[in-house]
Amino acid sequence: MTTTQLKNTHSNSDYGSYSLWREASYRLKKNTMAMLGFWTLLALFAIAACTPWLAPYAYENQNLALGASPPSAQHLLGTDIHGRDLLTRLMYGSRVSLLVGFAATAVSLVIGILWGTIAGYIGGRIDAVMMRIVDILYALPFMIFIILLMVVFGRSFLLLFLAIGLVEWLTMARIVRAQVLSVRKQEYIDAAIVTGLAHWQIIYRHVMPNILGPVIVYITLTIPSVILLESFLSFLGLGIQPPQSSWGVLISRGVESMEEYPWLLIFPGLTLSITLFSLNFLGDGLRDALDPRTAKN
Amino acid sequence: MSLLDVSALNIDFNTREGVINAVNSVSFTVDRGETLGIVGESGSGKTVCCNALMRLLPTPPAAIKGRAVFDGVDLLTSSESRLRSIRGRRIGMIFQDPMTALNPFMRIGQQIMEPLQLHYKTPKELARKKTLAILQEVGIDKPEQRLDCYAHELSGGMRQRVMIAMALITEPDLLIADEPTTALDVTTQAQILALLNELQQRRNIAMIFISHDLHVIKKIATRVLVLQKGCMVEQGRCAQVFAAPQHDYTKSLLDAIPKGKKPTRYRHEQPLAPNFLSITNASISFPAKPTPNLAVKDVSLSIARGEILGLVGESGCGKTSLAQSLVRLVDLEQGEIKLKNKSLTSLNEKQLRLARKDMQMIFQDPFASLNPRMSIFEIIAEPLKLHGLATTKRSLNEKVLALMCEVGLEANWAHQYPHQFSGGQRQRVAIARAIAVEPQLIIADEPVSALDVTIQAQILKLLLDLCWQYSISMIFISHDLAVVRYVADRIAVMQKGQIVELGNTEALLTNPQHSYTKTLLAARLS
Amino acid sequence: MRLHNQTPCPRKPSTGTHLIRNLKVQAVIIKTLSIARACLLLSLLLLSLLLIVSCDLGPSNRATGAAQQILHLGNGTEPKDLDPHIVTGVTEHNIISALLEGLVTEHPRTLQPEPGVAASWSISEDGRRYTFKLRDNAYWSNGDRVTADDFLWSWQRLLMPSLAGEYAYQLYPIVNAAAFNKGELNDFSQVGISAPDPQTLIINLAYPTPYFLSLLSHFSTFPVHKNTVLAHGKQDERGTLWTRAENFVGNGPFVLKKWRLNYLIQVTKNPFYWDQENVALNEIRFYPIDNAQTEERMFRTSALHIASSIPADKIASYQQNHPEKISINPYLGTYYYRFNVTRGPLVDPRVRRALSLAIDRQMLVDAITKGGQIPAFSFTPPNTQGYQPPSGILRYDVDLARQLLTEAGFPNGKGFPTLELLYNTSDGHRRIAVAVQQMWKEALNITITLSNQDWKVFLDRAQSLDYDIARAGWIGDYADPNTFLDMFVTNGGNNQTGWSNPQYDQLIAQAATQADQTLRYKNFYQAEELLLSDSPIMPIYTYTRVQLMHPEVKGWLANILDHHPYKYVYIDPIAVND
Amino acid sequence: MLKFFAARLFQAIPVLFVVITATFFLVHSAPGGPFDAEKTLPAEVLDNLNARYNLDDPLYKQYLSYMGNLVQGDFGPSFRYSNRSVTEMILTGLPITFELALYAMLIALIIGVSAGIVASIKPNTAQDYIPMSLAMAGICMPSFLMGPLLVLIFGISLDWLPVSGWGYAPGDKILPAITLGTGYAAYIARLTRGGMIEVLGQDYIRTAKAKGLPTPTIIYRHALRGGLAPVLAFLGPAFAGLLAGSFVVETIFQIPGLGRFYVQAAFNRDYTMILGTTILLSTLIVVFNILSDILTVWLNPRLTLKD
Repeated sequence: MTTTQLKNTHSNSDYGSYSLWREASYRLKKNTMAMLGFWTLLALFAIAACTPWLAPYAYENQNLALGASPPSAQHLLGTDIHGRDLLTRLMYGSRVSLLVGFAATAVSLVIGILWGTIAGYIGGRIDAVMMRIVDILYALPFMIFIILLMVVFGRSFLLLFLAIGLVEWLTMARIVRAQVLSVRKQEYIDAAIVTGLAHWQIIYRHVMPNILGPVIVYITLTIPSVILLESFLSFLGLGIQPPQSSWGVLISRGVESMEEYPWLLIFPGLTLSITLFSLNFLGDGLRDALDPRTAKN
Repeated sequence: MSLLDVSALNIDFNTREGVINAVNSVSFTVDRGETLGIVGESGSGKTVCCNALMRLLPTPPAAIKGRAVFDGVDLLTSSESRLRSIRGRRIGMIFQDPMTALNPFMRIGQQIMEPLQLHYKTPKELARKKTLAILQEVGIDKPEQRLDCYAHELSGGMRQRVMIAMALITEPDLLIADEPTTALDVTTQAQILALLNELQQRRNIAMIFISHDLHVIKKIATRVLVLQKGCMVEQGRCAQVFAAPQHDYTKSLLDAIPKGKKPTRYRHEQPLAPNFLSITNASISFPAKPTPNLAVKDVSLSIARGEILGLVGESGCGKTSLAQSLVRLVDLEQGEIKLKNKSLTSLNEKQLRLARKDMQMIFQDPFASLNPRMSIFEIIAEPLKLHGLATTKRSLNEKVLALMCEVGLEANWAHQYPHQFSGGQRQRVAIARAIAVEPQLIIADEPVSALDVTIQAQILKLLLDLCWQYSISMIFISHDLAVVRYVADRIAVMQKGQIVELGNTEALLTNPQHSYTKTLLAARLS
Repeated sequence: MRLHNQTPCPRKPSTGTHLIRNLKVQAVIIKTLSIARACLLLSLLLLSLLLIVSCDLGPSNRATGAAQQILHLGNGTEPKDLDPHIVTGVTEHNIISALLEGLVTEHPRTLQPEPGVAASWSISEDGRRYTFKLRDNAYWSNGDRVTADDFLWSWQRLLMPSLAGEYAYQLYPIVNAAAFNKGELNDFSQVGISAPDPQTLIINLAYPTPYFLSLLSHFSTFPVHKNTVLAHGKQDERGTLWTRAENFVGNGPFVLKKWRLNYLIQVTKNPFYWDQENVALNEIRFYPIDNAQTEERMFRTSALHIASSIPADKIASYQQNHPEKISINPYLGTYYYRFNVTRGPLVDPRVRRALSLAIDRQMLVDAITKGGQIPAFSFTPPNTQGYQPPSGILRYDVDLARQLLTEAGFPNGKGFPTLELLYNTSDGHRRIAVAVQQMWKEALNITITLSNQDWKVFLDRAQSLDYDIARAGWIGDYADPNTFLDMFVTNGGNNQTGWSNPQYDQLIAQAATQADQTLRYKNFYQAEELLLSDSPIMPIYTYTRVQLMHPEVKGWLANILDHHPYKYVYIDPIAVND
Repeated sequence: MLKFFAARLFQAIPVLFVVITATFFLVHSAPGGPFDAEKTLPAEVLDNLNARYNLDDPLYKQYLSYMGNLVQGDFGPSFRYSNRSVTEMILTGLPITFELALYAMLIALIIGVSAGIVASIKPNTAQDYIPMSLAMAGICMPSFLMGPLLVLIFGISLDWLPVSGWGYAPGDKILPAITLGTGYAAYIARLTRGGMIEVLGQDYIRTAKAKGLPTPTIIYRHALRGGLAPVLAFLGPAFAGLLAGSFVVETIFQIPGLGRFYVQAAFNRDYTMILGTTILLSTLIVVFNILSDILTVWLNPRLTLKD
């Protein structure tokens, strides 16, 4: 058992490159449902990105005389009460909804993970104080808060991300904290301390990868709820303004006239559902892929 | 006709990687009043075999073939309801780890009487009476009080007694005991074995006793069956097999038992530095109400460079706390620890990180101490990168592979994850991680207690080799005197947070002074 | 066989009694049930529970209403209070007009003054002195007589500055009323009201007010029961408990029986009401419903006789399928946009007029509002008590609009800054704004952004002129052009455009003191001409009342104020055919 | 346990204090006052109104007097509903919302737990995928869509149930409770599935099987208590969430609950009412979190209450 002997056989292969992420992507690729979800989402993103070239009509074009008309050859998904093409509006809406859904969730993710990890890892008094701050923010009247935000900063798309992110990070922080608390007790964290790793290194290298599972699942639930929350904020005036549209806005408009013009609800609802299921499959797949232990079954 | 007649039992697992054969054409019989010992390394198919008899394996992925006729009923093909009327009623089962095998949410009384109520519709009062009686029988005192306890409120030995009581309460014809003593202390182990022996004889039941520990099998079994990789390699009367093993594997199993003295070693002419590590008046306490719980009381020790000190004691005696305080995972309440005459206790965060290069720790549980989301390569490379021992990618690669080779891991496993390894292999990874930074001191906290005997021997040998080769000092913590005897130069015996006896290995073992040391010795070596 | 004997089976029925066997069988059944089946059972159980409950839905409100003369009404939002001197809203009016009665009531269709508490009245030659004779059979619901002193005391209450009654200005035509209300005068006896005897009330006006009688049918001039009010607080105290169901004493055709916050207000027939034999309804139930969708569903399932609103999208389907249940009637109100004349290009009246000319009002009401609204080309609704506003100044004329915009320096919209259209959060306002935005874009090639705000923020911004263009609506308090046109006098509280025209102010002031109706209307006409050509506002449509009503409700007659004196309303059981 | 409860409540005092203070200044700094209306009030009238409700005092004085009254248990008068006190309004709205939330929670638990158990028994089969897809649909279906949909089906098409009201006609509580409960049922189903799969893999389930217990007994007696732990942790915050989030359902079904008051108060700038409901809701959040903790400990004998 000499080292030289091994060197000859194996020095060419670079084992350092076998990282968790590479492994995970490999495993993910073998998961059909997850990949289906992934490609569906990618397609949605692609459509959203190319909407200005793909859309059959201009999104603000009205034809009041046409009114709300059911799907036809000219308007594949029908038109809304202003006589605007629903397909076009869905496509433009996806730009807003996907951007808001993913970006605002990202904001909440960053804040939530930072906050939750710090609180859970340090523990003790700092944890208590940080979590009480979360409690306080939970309790504040959200609507007044939004109205004030609007009055102080005016309407802006950026503010929308911020407002949603600021609300959603609270739950994220709680979930992350609970996970960190349980990971923190594992022996491999002790092992990492003994190795001589600094705390931030431990958090980054040992804690983070092990809390990803529940966080990913929560993200897949957060994105659709953020997409719907956007419509509420737009309703309050913080979000997008007509003639722009978003899935959430289209759905809530669709509900108002679901008996008269059902297509105005069905198509946006279907779009959101497809997104949701894709996200869910991708999320579950990602969670499994990131856990080397599940690879066997 | 035997009570249980197993013939040509074959078990396959269908996995993504393909079909894995776990048990290959195993046949045996068990009669009333006899104990069949099944022995083999972990992974040899012992447990799978017994779970298959009770149809406790999920199918799929398992595919079971063969016959297992119990009193005229083929357990493998009988209807679900027929099977349920046998399980727990005519065949009792005892599992390895009573902590996890008992429902943590149910009072133990309820759990024990459950089979009675289920199979015989025994009224509650009567069931309670019977439960009390059986608790008494398995040696639990004040059974009335224990009835309403939860599993976690009992000690390990008591929990195993509860398991036994639960298996025996329906007066089964066959008892299957799957490593019932492995998770227990030596002293408790001896008690449980004696109890099982006695109960079996008194009730004249058949027993299948599974263990990897030949000592135990030797003590309890009438006949023995040796399994290797799912195949039967030897079967025969116990005395016969132990006296004259036929198969090589059986011989290797017998040889693996660490017995006797520490092997000869490369000798240093003299210890490099006599006071390499010194602990003075260390006390550790954990906050508890009403008074803090003192885990370690006023302990002083010192170790020379290159010396291996064994720290022995029952679980809960403070060994682990002491070990953790050495690497500052736990802070001392009082006292001082000096490494090479530098105080460790007064270091700040940054100095401490640097100092950690010199001392590493190997943890008891190789399953919990490796990050499940890091590959073996990453785990071993981490300390190397951290302490700047490998600066280029190439040198890192080489060093990790060299370390893996040194601890006996194949290089092409480098990109695999901890869960893909056996306990012994994992412990090798942990050792590789510990020696990666070329430490001068290793603290090994029960490094082999979770491992099979054969593996134990390999790991112990590896540790010894490394210590000798690099003049590493080691504090070796264990509850197993045989193991400690095999590695340690000196032994410290700990009881209730204090060191009760300290001396050279052979001197201490041959001539123990303290009564506690004597009990420990008696439990193991008798 | 042997197997069977060897393995005693506990489930084999023993020789025990039938009962025990049954119990055992039951136990077996329960135990052998798989979880999936148990869940199925559970959901079946839930469903059957649902069915059991639903079998006993009972007769609908409509059915019981017809049998017992109980009217179920959707009534907008929860009333703030039922104190006629404090509240201001339509929902409160609907309830208060059942509970209290003023000197004068209204004809259910023409809204002409009819005798109320006052049996008769006379007006002096110069139109400045009104003498009311109170009827001798007018009682409070506790049996007390209604006297002239009640009115004196009530009007004093309304005018007391410390009460801060928002509708106190309704009495401003009375001599010194304004001064007393503003705190410039402390002696109420100097205000032009007097009660020489319990059945006579004399009112002296500061100037002839042709619509004064219609003011007296407004709820703010209704009397309140002095002793009841004083029993729960001071004369000028707001928010005391006298308006609660258990305390309320009124003189209207109904008495307050129950008031469940945010859910129901129930009034029953008042046995002391002077005209009680002509009151057909036994009970009215007002439901505060702030969601039009919910209200329509309640109407559809016969929980309501009358729904006060209907979602715009449903109008067409009702007109097609149930024309007998939907009614659309003109309403004394105008939906319009304000221009902030102090800002940017809107300073130029040509720009404002161009904007106003460029929108197709007919298309808006046909495609968006759908409630039969009338395109508005003047601020005052056509035929307001005989007044015809000027026509022709505003019309749909894109060419002229473009020309005006070019004259103002923005040929084809070039260089026209992006303006913001402010509206308060509401689906209806949004729909109109979206359409108008696009009309301006297409006709004038200018870009307008939309901005919706929470109601209170919207009010704040409108009042502080912090907007470019803002949505607005005005419902007349009484049937007279004055309620519309006096808004736009310089610094008028509801002007909120920054617009000011001395000539306009003068014309409105002249009309106020003008006793002659023709001359008065001429003044208004001239003033409105100024208003329309200068265009600080852009009228869009004249409101209509779109209402759902089941056909068995009779006596609920259409009029421009949407007032429906309940004593004329009844339910015809024969007409219930649902 | 009482001691634990008291200690935790005591801890909540500073949280509540900050919430009240922040909300007070938040609502007072929002534009628009409680008396703004479409028809502008004459300045004198507005002054009189403000004087009556002490709104003309400097803000810090208003704050001090509010806190002073609050300590004595007085939430003040409602600014909008002039003859009602905030306490009275809360007392009329809270029991209704509480009842609604309770039913919704029961429905969510029944549906969610059974779906989760069904899915967990055979993970990654149709028996798992179907209930879990339904759960996803439940999560994705917002109540503003679920409510009208249920009403159209059960209220109007089938004519089985009333479409509005609360305790006024028989069966009128069913649809709102289902509407409010389904979203939570979906979450509970996912949590149950996860927890049960974890527990069903434990050794003590194998022990139970070895005793000869049939599957239903194993699930009910041995697995459920452990498997529901994540659900229990979720219950406290979820119940508080139900109370605070009942606005949409209350509006759709015309229920006079607290949720509607809360949102109306925000739109109306009914300062005292906003503060009153905020205080109440945050107290409820605190209390339900504590209760959920206690429940978790009570059901898991290995845990003890520590503060």
